Order: sequence, then structure tokens, then C-alpha cells
Amino acid sequence: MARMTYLAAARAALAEEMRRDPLVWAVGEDLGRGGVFGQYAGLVEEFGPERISDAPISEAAILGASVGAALMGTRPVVEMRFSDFALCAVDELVNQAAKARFMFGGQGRVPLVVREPIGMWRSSAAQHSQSLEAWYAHIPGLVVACPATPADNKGLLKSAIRCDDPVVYMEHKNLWPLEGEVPEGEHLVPFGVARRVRAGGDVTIVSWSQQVHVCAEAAEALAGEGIGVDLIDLRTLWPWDRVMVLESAARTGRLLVCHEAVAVAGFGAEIAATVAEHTSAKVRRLGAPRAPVGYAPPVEDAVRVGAAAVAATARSMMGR
Amino acid sequence: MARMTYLAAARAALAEEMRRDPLVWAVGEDLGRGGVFGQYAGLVEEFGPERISDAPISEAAILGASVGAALMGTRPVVEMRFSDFALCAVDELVNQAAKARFMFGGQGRVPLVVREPIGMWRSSAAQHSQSLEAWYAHIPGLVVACPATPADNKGLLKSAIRCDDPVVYMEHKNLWPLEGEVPEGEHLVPFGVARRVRAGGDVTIVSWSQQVHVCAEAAEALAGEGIGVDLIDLRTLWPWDRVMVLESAARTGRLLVCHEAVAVAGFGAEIAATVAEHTSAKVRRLGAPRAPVGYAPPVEDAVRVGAAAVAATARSMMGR
Amino acid sequence: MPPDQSSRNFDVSRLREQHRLMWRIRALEQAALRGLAEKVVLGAIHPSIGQEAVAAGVVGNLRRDDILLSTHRGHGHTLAKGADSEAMLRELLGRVGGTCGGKGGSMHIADFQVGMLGANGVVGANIVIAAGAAHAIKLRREDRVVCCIFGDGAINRGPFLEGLNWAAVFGLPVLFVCEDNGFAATTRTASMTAGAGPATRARAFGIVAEEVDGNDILAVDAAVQGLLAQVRGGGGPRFLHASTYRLTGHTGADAAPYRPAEEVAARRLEEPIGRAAELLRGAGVDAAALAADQAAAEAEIAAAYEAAFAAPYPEAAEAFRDVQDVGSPLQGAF
Amino acid sequence: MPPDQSSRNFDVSRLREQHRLMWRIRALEQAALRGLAEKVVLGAIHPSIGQEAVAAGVVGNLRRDDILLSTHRGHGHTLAKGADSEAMLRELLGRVGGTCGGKGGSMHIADFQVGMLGANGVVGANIVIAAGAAHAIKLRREDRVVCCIFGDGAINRGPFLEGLNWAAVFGLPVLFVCEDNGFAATTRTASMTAGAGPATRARAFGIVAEEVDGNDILAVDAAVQGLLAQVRGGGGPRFLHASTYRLTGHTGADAAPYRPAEEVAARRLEEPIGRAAELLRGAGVDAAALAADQAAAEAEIAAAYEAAFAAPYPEAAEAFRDVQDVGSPLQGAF
Ligand SMILES: Cc1ncc(C[n+]2csc(CCOP(=O)(O)OP(=O)(O)O)c2C)c(N)n1
Ligand SMILES: Cc1ncc(C[n+]2csc(CCOP(=O)(O)OP(=O)(O)O)c2C)c(N)n1
Ligand SMILES: [Mg+2]
Ligand SMILES: [Mg+2]
Repeated sequence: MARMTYLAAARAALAEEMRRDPLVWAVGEDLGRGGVFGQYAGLVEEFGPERISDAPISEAAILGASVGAALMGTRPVVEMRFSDFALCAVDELVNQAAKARFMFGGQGRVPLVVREPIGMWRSSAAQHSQSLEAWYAHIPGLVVACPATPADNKGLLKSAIRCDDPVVYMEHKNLWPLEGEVPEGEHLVPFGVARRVRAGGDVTIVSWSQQVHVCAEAAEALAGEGIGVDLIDLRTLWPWDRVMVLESAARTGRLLVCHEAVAVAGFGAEIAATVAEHTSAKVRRLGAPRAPVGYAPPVEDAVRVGAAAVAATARSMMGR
Repeated sequence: MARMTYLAAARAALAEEMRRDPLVWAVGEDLGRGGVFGQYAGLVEEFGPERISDAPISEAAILGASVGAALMGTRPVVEMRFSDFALCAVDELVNQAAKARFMFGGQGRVPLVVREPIGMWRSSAAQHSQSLEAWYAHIPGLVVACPATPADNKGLLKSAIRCDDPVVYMEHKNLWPLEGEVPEGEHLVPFGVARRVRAGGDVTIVSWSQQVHVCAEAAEALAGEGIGVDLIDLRTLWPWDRVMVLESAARTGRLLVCHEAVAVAGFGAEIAATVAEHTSAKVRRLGAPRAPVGYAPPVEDAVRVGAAAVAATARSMMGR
Repeated sequence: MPPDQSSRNFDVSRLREQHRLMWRIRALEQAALRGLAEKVVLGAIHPSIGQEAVAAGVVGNLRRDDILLSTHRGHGHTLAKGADSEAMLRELLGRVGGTCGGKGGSMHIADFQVGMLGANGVVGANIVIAAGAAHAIKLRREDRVVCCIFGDGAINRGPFLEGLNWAAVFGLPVLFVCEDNGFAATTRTASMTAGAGPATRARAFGIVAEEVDGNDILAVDAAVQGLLAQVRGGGGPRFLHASTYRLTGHTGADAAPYRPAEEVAARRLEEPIGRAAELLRGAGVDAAALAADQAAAEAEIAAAYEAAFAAPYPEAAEAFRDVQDVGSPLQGAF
Repeated sequence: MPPDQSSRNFDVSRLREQHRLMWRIRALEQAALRGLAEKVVLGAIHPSIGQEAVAAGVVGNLRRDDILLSTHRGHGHTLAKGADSEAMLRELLGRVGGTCGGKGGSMHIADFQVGMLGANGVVGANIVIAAGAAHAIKLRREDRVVCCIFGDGAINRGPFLEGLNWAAVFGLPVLFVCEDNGFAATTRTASMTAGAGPATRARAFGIVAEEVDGNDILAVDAAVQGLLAQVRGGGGPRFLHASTYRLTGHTGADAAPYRPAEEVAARRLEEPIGRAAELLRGAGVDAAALAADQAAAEAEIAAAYEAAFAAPYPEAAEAFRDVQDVGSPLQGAF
């Protein structure tokens, strides 16, 4: 175990995988100077500019070229900088990367990791704050990972790089400086296995990415009131851990799904609907209003789902 | 009333709106020769090539230019040909069209209609068959319409053209030849008001677009077995008619949502989750497997949600 | 107006092979159109009838381990790359044993065994993918090259810019070929394309570009040989603009009423197989030999078509195979 | 190395105005950086310090009813178009009375009243929007024009191709300006850009393009006047490539360690305000007058900053206003 940040954990994961497998390479704008958040700092010095490759501002080519390079047996790690800019390369991801293996009858694979930092980050406004994980969960062929902790940002990124499917890998911009214990060396977190953040018998709360920490804060407060929260960090949205979620919701009889993304048609709907289909648990969702993210702090904060709202909803589900 | 096809109804709607408002114009590839399905046939003769404008194969420019033209007070109707190709212009739709009004503090509007024909059409395979309506329902700022009948394809398209918000207008390719009665002249279908296709007291079925017809077939069969289906055609996914759906589900105690799109993170999840949150109705969803659409007929058919599956699910919800 | 052929020097046996290949391509597409008319082929077919010299002249110069990326109008390219005609027809008919197991169809035909990495249903999308395939070749220090063929309409899509710039910046081994048949679906491409054309655009990225009569197999062959040698020599990307004409409609279902019959009739006189035959006749190959080329091609394709027609459809369970390793496609469905 | 200025002819009062405008831009951005350092400005700031001659020389030539589309580095353009400095600073500080009511911030600054249709957080996205604004002008038979400014990095995005082709095909009244500061964030743009540069790319679309020293306000002014006259005359799109240098980091938070201090020092000698001042001194304007220009600009901006700082934040309910007419943003949330 070593104490390190979410950012450093991802960097370590990438460096380890690049040492292990010479076919792994990373490409994106500014990578040679460490990338926009410093996630790649120092890597070009170790691996050289071919494997830590700069790119023109050509998102369609960054992603599209990586599809070609993946079909040819290399394992590109693609940096999209902000998930918002990945919207400049949706054909390449959804029509090409996700479908190639199926369309071609299994002749090829697209082992590609698309890093798309998500989420609100103070005053980044409408085009630098989105969380569109629900979109990719809807697309056959894609894997979707949303790490919430440094340890997971190491273990999931390593799994993503070794995966033969295209993985949309969504780190939360606010989490870069978060510190935590991270296992050294070979630490692989499998896809589709959720993490029980804390155990409790009254309300199941399911979340992912930075919102897990908001929910943990709420759970702490609720514990003080005698409400036991079974808090589940989903880690990956596709595949997602139905077994843990259904077991927990059936046991507590109450499911609250909570995410930073817009509530309407968010991935919370999938979880709530699944639980409603398969258990008799009460279900509730918490997500952002259906509004773009604004710049001024009060406007931005108005669309955040805070710990108070989480706790209040859990309380009301308990009839309090 | 006149009997006409779904295709002709849309053409009539566009022609009427273009006659009414000189600021309405249409742009897309091949429009001067009627468009890829003939939806624009004859219009260039009446309105000339400036208002029924051809375009280069430049989806980003078709959509992006229309954002600029809309901000400048014209009302573009944009043809994307297949909704799949709209994935080449997602930044323009999601980061620009949908957010401009909000980001700029209300200084401008983007009165834009984006026509995106959706759905499976015999052997069109993975890149010409998608139904991604759930994506756009998730994006603040967008309206999403999915007409199922000729009358609605007139009334909703006219409303879309008059709307000051950007509207993603999804016609189903299989419905082009469908005939029905269409009110002549001023026929406006408001957004967010669903259509009760048939009334019944046992199971609420919610659907939209071509899948409505599949559900109607199932409802007919179920009626013969004494199961009364309250069949609701949602018509628009944003806004969507929560009032009609919640009332019906509360009354029947059973909600089945059914769509052609992939089930996972489809818009059915939003409806099922909402109903589960607000009523004690049983909920079930039916949608496609999470697989790309294949070319060979049996492979394609394997991901269709047929009337038999709808009826079987309804029966099982009735305990039969 | 085709140039005077009488004084041209060429390798007769090479041209004879190309003549055979062009006939095989034409026969295959005629079979596909027949399948369409008889509702045996159910998806769209985009024939390249009249454009065969591009397929034969460009792709015929690739090694088996070279990589090809093509378009919706890619039957000719695919056959020229070495795909089996029966496997191709099985794919077009959506049958077991198709190159993609019947799951792709005409617009997604691919044969990785012969380096054919896929047609594409999205215009222009293959350009960036091709750049990336070449990128992988460079990273792996391999000596093969990539060839990417696209239409004249594709040069108006953003990926054209991004892919060409990418290939030039990274000095990648790729030959870009713009197969210009004058049309983008029903639209005369020139009406929607600004500037002096594809080669000029390519040169704006510092890419050496040549222009050629794409119905003249000798010219295409010679240009491609020269350009490919430069690409193989590590010179980075090269570009070829080959002008041709689409003798059919955009798809098998398009009667193409938007262009005068006289135009088509005039262009038919310049179609590449006839021109190749004329050259061969001039070099002493007799009419019977040429007719035999056609007959052999048609026999091959007829047999392939019958076999494809007789083959079964894939089973429904194929719908859920090769989606992805992680997660079940059936979770949450039905 | 700036050219010898002594023999140049120019309109002194015009240059004096430009000198004042450039100082206003610089003062505004210095205030924004101060706000950033003091954590009063919370979002990213992309300063254009050192690039003011492009804003003043290009945008100063637009009419109020002309339309401007800009980038993330758009403060100078916006001020030059006539936006109020206080309203701009209120926007940067996220306050009531900001040009966008505090909802857009620096990267989405816009002032429709003066024809400024928006900065953009997505590189290159403004190019197609600009083409469309010009399309509307043409459809409406208006006589105004559109000016679209973007960086050197933007010419590697697909919308550059699609927007330029579009404008040329439809013959639209738009002046494209590539404000080339040598960098795309931390990357030297030249390292990721193939070919002979922006003007060559524009010419490949048949668009007349000029190249100019973007730190020479007289040169920019003259080039823009010429090009704009052609655009206004119905000649279709025109293109200007203006070379300048970004004296600061990419954002206020970027110390730009990736370039040598000597390089920056050398380029600082060529910054445009000093060059304009030198010309004015040569034309007899005294140092005091020039200092007064600076002082007036700084005073204006200081007052604007104080007023912006004193202004309240918008209320939380603004989060749900101006989303759209149809459907409530709160439905299903919380
Ligand atoms: C991005 C995209 N836009 C539109 C289409 C529809 N489409 C299919 S083929 C075609 C014409 C393509 O023209 P060109 O590139 O010249 O190729 P050709 O068909 O002439 O071989 C169009 C518009 C598409 N498949 N993809
Ligand atoms: C599509 C997209 N990709 C990446 C970014 C991140 N980004 C913001 S500014 C910038 C550099 C832009 O360079 P240039 O166009 O030269 O403009 P400059 O910043 O030099 O004014 C980058 C890469 C973005 N905003 N949008
Ligand atoms: Mg063509
Ligand atoms: Mg720059």
C-alpha cells in the first residue's frame, strides 16, 4: 500500500501497463507536457514521444486513428481531455469502435481505452462540466468505468488497458487531488463488481464517481440518526453489479440511486427500474436538474446534488 | 381529413410551414432531388434551392451552420438522413445548439429542427439502424419528438418548426409508407401530451414511434383474452406526459414500457423509474438486447421486440 | 474522350490479369444486383460498375499483408484485395460463411485475413481509421502499408482533414485514394465542393498528390506503383485522385433520373473494361481470349452465387455473439 | 524583428484609437488575471496579452451590426466589438449584469446587442456556426458580414474544413481570421500541423487568403479593410492569417515552462502596443498622451472591476431560467 492521489494512481497504472506491454501507448493533446491535469507528467521521459504521443486538436482523428491502431493490435489509451470534447468524436466511438467487432463477425477487436474526465469543476460552465456516462452505458460494445477512489483509479485503469473491449474511462476532475491508500504493483479491479463503501440495513444507496463521497457524507450523518446506509459504489456502469444491488435493495427494502449527471434518462433510471422490476423495494433517484451547468457559483451549485439532499431523501424514505 | 402516408404528412407539414413563414428553410444532402427517402420530393420546385438547400457531406457543418443560422433568426430544418450520421455532429447539437440559449444568458434562441430518421429497416445493419432517443432526452435544452402516425408526423413537425427550442425530430424509417387520416391545414400537436391509443383497465403499456404499432397488435391479442390494455403513445420524450402515464399506471397497477431501442439505459428506464417512484404499480420494461443490429434477417430479428413478447410480458404481469 | 492508345507500352500479361480481375468485380456486382432485384440481397447495394479500374489498379498493387480500408462502395476493392467471391456473396446474402458471418452485409464487408479492414457505412470515417492503422504499423516497425479508398463526397467531411493532417504529421505509411465518380448519392459533388479538388486539398497538408484518369487501368497502375514505392520507402503519406464515373445509380434501387441518359451513354464509352480490352486487342490478344476472361469470371461468380444462395442464414444466437467480452448483451433485455 | 517603421504612412488619429483600444484590452485581461490570482474569478482565463493588434485591427473594422464569433481567448475581440467592459468583468466574475448574466463566464462570453455571438469552449466549433450566421444573412438578403476568429490549433479540427467549404460553396459573407499565436495550449502548433499553413489550407477551398504580421496593427488594419471590402462586395468568404505570440501561458494558471524565457523575452520586444506607440511617437504624439491612453484604459477597467466585484451573484434560480421553453428543468430532479 502507498498513499497517493487519484491522479498519481492513474499515472502509476498507465506506467505499469506500459512497462508490461510494449503495445500500450497513449495519445492526446499536450501529453508530452504531462496532459491538461498532469496525469501524464514524467511519462514521456520514460517512454518517449512515440508511446506518449502528442496529438493535433483533432478529436475525431485521435479517436478514429486509435480505432485503426487498436484493430491492428496495439492498445491505445486515448486522452479526450474533457468528456465534453469527446462529443467531437462520437461517430468514431459509437459507430466504429463499439461496433467493429460485431459488424465484422468477430474478425477484429478494438482494445481501446478512452479517458474522458467528467463532472463539475468550479466554474467550468456548460461545455466543460458534463457527465454523460448514461450515454455510453446505452451503447452495445462499450464498457463504462467511473472510478471514485485512488485505489480504483489504479485497479480499474489497469483492467481497462488489458480489456479487449473499448472502455470509456471516466475520471472525475474534482477527484484528481484526492488521496488514499493504493495497493502497489499488480492491482486489478474487475469490471462489474461493485464496492460496498459501508454496510447498513435501512437504505441502499447506489452511486459512483465523485458522488460516492457525497453519499458517504450523507451516510455518516444518517448513521448518527440511527439510519443504516448500505452504500454501494458501482465502479463500472457496464457491466454493473446487479447482484450486489438487488441483494441489498431486497434486504433494506429501499433503494436510492444518486448521481451528479442529469436525472432524466440518467443511469440512475436504469438501476431504479431494474430494482423495481425485480424487488419490492421502494425506489428513489437523485440527479441534477435538466439544465446546463452555469458559471456563477450559485448557479452551478444549484444543480449539484449535495449531501443534505441525499440525507433528506433517505430520511423521507424512512418515513422521517 | 385526408388519407396520406407518414412521409407525405411530414412533407405537407414542412411545405405549409414554409409557406407560412419565409424564415423556415431546409438543408441537407440530396434535398434538391427529394432527399434520401423522398420526404422532400417536389419542394425545391416550389421553394427554390435556397430554401430547400443541398449540402455537402458535412454533418458537422450542416448542424453547426444551422445553429448559427438559427441564432440569426432563421428557422432551419436540418436533415440528418439517418440518425446514425447525426453522430458526426454531436458537439454541434449537444454543446452548441442545446446550450447556447442558457450559456449566453438568454440572449439568443436556437429554433432548429433536426430530423433524424431512426430505427431498424430491413438489413440496414449496425450503422443504419440505431434508435438513440434516450440520449437526447438526457440533454438539457433539447426537445425530443418520436411520431408514430401520419397525423402526428404532421402535427408534431409543425409544432417543432414553430418551437423556439432545438428539437430532435425522430421519424421511423419503417413508417414512411404507413397510411392514415391526417387533418388538413392547421394541425398542431402540442409537445408533452401523449395519445391514448386504446383504453383499458388491466395493464398500461407505454411506447412510441414504430413500436406503438407492435404494442397495438399485442393489445388486440390481449383484448381477445380479456386483458384490457391502456396503450399510450408518448409522442414526445421531452417533455413527456407524466400525468397521463402516472394516472394510468396508478389505475391499472401495471406498467409495461416498450421500445425498439436498447433496453439498458433506454428511455423506458426513465418511465419505469418514475412510475416506481410515484405509484405502487408493478413495472416492467421491454427493449432490445445490448447488441449492435446485425445484417442477416435472423440476426436482425433477434433484437426486435415483437408483439408476442409484449403480449407474453403483459400476461405474466397479470399472473397468467 | 480516351487518349489514343496505340502507342502505349505495357506488360500484356499484367493487363490481362487486370482485365480478368475487372470482369470478376463486374460479375460479382451484377450478381449482387440480381440478388437485390430478386429480393435475395436485402440490404442496400452500392455498385461500382464502371469504376473497376480503380479497384484493380490500386488494390492490385497491394501486398496481401498490406492493409485496405474501403467504403460503402467497396466490393471491387475487397475482391481485388483477395477476398473470396463466394464468401463475399454469402455476406451480401447474409449467410453463414460470409466474410463477416452475415452480420455486416455489403456496407461492412471486411476480410481481415487478406488485410481488408472493412468497408464503412459512414462516409469519411475510414480515413482516420486508416491513419491509425498506419500509425500502428509505424509503432510496430512493420514494413507494410495502408491504402485508404474513399469517394469524392468524403473530402467534404472533417475526418478528411483530420486524417490527412494526422498521417502527414506522423509521417505514416498510407496511400489515400479519392475515387471520384462525380457523384455523392444524387448530388453532383462539384456543386457542393469548393476549390480546385481533392489533390489540391491534399497538397495543402504537404502531401504529394497525383491525378489520374481512373478509367485508364494503365495510368492508375503506373501512378499507384510510383506512389506506393514512395510510401514503402518511408516517405510518409501519398495521395491519388482518380477520376471515374458511376455507371449505375447510387444504390441498386436508384434509377438516377437526375442525370441525362446521354451523359451516361457518353461515359459508358469510356468504361474501363472496354478500354483495357481495346489495349489488349491492340497488343494481339484475340477476342476469344478476352471473351473467355469474361466467361470465366461470370462462371466463377455464378457458382459462388449459387453456393451462397444455398447456404443457410446464421442462427439467431449470432445476434449476441462477438458483441463484447464484458457483460451479457441479454442482461435487462426482453 | 519588426520592420523599420519610419517611412510608413498612416492615419494618426485612427492609430491613436487603436492604441487606446489595445490598452483597454490589456487592462481588462490584467484585471481578469488579478481576479484569478485573488480567487475572485473562478473559471479559467485565457489571456490574449500580446495579441491585442488582432482584436483591434480585425474587429475594429466591423460595423456594430456585423457579427462576430470568437474563441475561449476572446476578451479582446469582445471588447473591440463594443461590449461594455463592466458587463464583461461582471461576466468573468460571475455576477448579475454580466453579458450572459454570469451564466457563461469567460469561455462563453457573448453580447448579442453588439453582434458578438459568442466565445466558444470547443476549439473550432465557432467556424461552422459562423458559416451558418453568414448563411442566414444571405438568406435574409442583409448587407452585414460575419467575422470568425479562431486559433492556429483550430485548423486541425474537422469543422475548419467543413466550415470553409460551406462558406465557399454558398458564397457567404464571412471573414475567417486565424489568430496564430504559435501555441495550442502547451503544444507548439507547428509540431502537429502539416503543410504550408492556414492560408494554404484556405486557398485549397478557393478562398482568397492573406498573411499578415499580427503584431503590426497597421498591417492588420489594412489587410482587413481590403478583405472586408471584398466580402461586403459579395465576393464570398475571405481568409486572414495573422501571426502573433502569446506572451502569457495558455491560461492564467499556466506558467508555460515549456518554452525558454529568452524566446518570450525576444517576442516581448515585438508586442503590438509598444510598436503602435513607437509609430505614434514617430508621428509626433508625445509620451504623455500615450501614457494618458494607458492610464485612461486602466482607470476605466479598475472602475469596472470594482463595480463588478461589488455586484451580487445571480440567484440560484437562474440555474433553471433560459434552459428552454418546453418542459420544466426541475421535473424528475432532486
Ligand atoms: C457521414 C455520412 N453522411 C451521409 C451518408 C449517406 N451517404 C452514403 S453514400 C453517400 C455518397 C457518398 O459519396 P462519395 O463519397 O462520393 O462516394 P460514392 O458513393 O460516390 O462512392 C452518402 C451521402 C453516410 N453514409 N455517411
Ligand atoms: C475540441 C476541443 N479540443 C480541445 C480543447 C482544449 N483546448 C482549449 S484551448 C486549446 C488550444 C487551442 O489552440 P488555438 O486554437 O491555437 O487557440 P489559442 O488557445 O492559442 O488561442 C485546447 C487544446 C477544446 N477546448 N476543444
Ligand atoms: Mg462519389
Ligand atoms: Mg494558438
